[in-house]
Amino acid sequence: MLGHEATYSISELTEEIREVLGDAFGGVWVVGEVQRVRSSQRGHLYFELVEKGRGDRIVGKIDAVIWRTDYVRVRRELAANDQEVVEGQQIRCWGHVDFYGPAGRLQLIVRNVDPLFSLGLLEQRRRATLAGLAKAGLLERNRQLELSEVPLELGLITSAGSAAYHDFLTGLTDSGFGFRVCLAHAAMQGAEAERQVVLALRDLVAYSRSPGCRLDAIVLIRGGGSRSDLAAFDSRRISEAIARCALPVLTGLGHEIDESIADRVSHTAFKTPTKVAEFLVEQVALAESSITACGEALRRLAHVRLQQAEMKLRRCERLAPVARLRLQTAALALNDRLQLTHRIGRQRLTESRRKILELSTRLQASGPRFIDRHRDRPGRLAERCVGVATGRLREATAVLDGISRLCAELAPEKVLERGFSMTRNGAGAIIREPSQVRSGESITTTLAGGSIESRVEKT
Amino acid sequence: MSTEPQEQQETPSFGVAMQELEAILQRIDSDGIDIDQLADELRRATELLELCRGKIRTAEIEVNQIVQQLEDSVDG
Amino acid sequence: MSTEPQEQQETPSFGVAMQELEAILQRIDSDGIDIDQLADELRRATELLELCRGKIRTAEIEVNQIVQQLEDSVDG
Amino acid sequence: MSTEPQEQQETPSFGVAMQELEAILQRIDSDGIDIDQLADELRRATELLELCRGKIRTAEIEVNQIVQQLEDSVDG
Amino acid sequence: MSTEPQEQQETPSFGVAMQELEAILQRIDSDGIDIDQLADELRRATELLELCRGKIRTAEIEVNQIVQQLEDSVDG
Amino acid sequence: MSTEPQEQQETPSFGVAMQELEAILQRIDSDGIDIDQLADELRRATELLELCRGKIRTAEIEVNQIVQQLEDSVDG
Amino acid sequence: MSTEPQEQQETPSFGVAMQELEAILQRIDSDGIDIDQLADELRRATELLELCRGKIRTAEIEVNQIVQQLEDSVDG
Repeated sequence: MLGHEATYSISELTEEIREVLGDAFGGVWVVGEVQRVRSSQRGHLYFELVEKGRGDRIVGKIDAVIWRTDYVRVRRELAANDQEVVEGQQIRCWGHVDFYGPAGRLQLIVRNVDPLFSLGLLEQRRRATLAGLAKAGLLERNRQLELSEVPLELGLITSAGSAAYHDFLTGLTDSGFGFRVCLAHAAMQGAEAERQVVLALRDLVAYSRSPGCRLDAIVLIRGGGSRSDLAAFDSRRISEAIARCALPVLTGLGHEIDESIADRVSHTAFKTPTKVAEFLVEQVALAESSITACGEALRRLAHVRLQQAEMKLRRCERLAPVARLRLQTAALALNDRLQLTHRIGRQRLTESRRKILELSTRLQASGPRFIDRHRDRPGRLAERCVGVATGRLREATAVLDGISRLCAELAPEKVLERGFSMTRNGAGAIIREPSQVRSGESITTTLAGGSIESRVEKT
Repeated sequence: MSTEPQEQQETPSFGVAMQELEAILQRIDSDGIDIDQLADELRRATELLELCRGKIRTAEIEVNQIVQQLEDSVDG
Repeated sequence: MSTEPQEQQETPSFGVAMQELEAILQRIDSDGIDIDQLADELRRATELLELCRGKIRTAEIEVNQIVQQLEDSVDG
Repeated sequence: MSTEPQEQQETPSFGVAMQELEAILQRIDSDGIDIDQLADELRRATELLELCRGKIRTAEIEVNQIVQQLEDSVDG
Repeated sequence: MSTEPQEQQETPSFGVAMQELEAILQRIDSDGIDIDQLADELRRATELLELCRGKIRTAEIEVNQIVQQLEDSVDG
Repeated sequence: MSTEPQEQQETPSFGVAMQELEAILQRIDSDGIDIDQLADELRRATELLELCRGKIRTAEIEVNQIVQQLEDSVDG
Repeated sequence: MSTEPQEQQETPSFGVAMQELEAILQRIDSDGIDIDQLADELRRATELLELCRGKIRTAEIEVNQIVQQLEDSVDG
């Protein structure tokens, strides 16, 4: 039925689309990432809401606008939660879909933005980032780098000419120490911040590796700002770059309440740039005082060593007295030996003399004693001989006497004395019978007193 | 410390210098060196002290901006 | 000590000299040597004393110079 | 002692001489020798004593010289 | 003792003489000899005593000389 | 004893004489001899007595002389 | 003993004389003896008695001599 069907003019069509869409999407909640934010001269805020799929590929996109009248309110509500509509932020918003005929463009008229959604999302992302960093072992990585005792060579990442930059440099300059600062400019907020900070870190590390340009630390500072401004410093990219940085990273990101993930993974986090400067100055002052102390200790020890050496040497100076003492001792010992030698020699002589004298005395006594012992022995024996002999003789004499007496008694003379007589004839024979004589024979009669001569007259 | 060959000949860093200083102090303190060497050690120590002090006390703070490759050469 | 062959002939270090000196003192003090050797030992000891004294004096002068330098550089 | 063949014939050291002396004293003291030998032993003892005395005198002179030198060098 | 063949005929040493003397005394005191021999034994003893006395006198003179020498050398 | 052939004929020693005297006494005492021999024996005893006495006298004189000498030598 | 033929005829020994005397006494004592024989026997006995007495006297003289000697030596 060509030509008979109802035919729209463009405006009629766009108007109808607008009505249908208005009815269909009169009030919807939409979640998306903010991109291409721009505000118009009349105070409206234009941006795109996109949905990203795998590999950040955009799978859905819609233009969005917050009219000036709404934007004032929305901005106030967001600011109350330390937020704003910024590039890259996920927001949940309420509004309706509108088709703008004259431009033939579909757009989402945003009337409200859910402040709590962004907040929760941020926190969620924050937690995910932290968990990821922890899993990768990056949380303590930068902190484990050793900060030089004298952090004089500094890499500085900040927005050149910002208040933070000036505060920091003033802090260093006032100290009078010879800090050397290598500035690497980076936007500290907005869409470029994340990229520029990461690049600055990389550049400074590269610079530090070039000869004679060694840096002691990298200082990352910014002035104060809203919580949303800080979002970059919660990002995984910056945090990982800081964590993996070959140099200690000191942060002074200028907020009092919350700690960003950048702070969390940095070597040391300070509240403000001034605090970073104070810390650095203090470190150098400490080093300087330790140098001074070292110098004093050196001086003192050198003198002590010299004194010790001298004392030791002085102890050895008693060599001479000791040697003299040795000699004296030796001389005394010698003298002692000398006297002893003489004494013993003489003693030996005296002893020998005494022995000889004793022997002599004993000899003098022993000869006569010997004679005395033997003198009487022959005499005694002789006396015994005499005794025995005399006895024998006396005995013999007695026997002889006995015999002699017997003989005497038997002798004829004894018979005659008793009155007997004995008569012999002339021949001298003894006359026992008268017949033995004849008359006239002369006979001799022997009497005791003598003999009588007579003549026989008759027989 | 001071005898290690890999040490830079030019000027040791502050930390290295301080380590050497500490080592010298230790040696002097612990009879580790002879009187003969005392002056030499002290001389070396003085040198190191001067070096360290020089590093800290420079006339003025120095600020340079490094040449930055603002393009993301790694990513791009 | 004094009889070791590996000992340097020229001039012993302060420490070595002091050790020898103390050993001699010990020997003299403890009847460790003969009277015959006493003079020789003492002569050697005197030599060592002179040597050590010289070393201390030299070290003292040098140390004082260095310390003076140090103080000047701190004050200056 | 005196009978050992390896003993030096020339002059014994102070220590050796003193030992021989002691041995002689011991012998004289302990009836170890005859009166016949007494004079000989004493003569030897005297010889040794003279020797030792000489050694002490020599050492004394030398020591004094050395000490004088030492004192001069300390004062000087 | 006195009958051993190895005994020196000339003059016995002091010690040997003393031993012989003791032996003679023993023999006399213990009636080990005849009276006929007594005088001979005593005569021998007298001889030995004289011998010993002579030895002592000689030794004394020598000892005195030695001591005198020593004292002279001490004083001198 | 007294009958042994090797006995000296001339004059027996004191000891032998004494032994003979003992033997005589024994014989006299034992009725073994006649009165005729008694005289002989006694004569012999007298002789021996005389002999011994003589010996003692001689010895005494000699001993006294020797003792005198000894005493003189002690005093002298 | 006394009956042996080799006995001297002249003067019997004291013992033989005594035996003969005993025999004479025996004979006299028997009745058979004549007065003349008696007289003879008695004469013989007297002779023998004399003989014996003489022998005793002789011995006695010897004894006296010894005694004399003994006494002499005591007095002398």
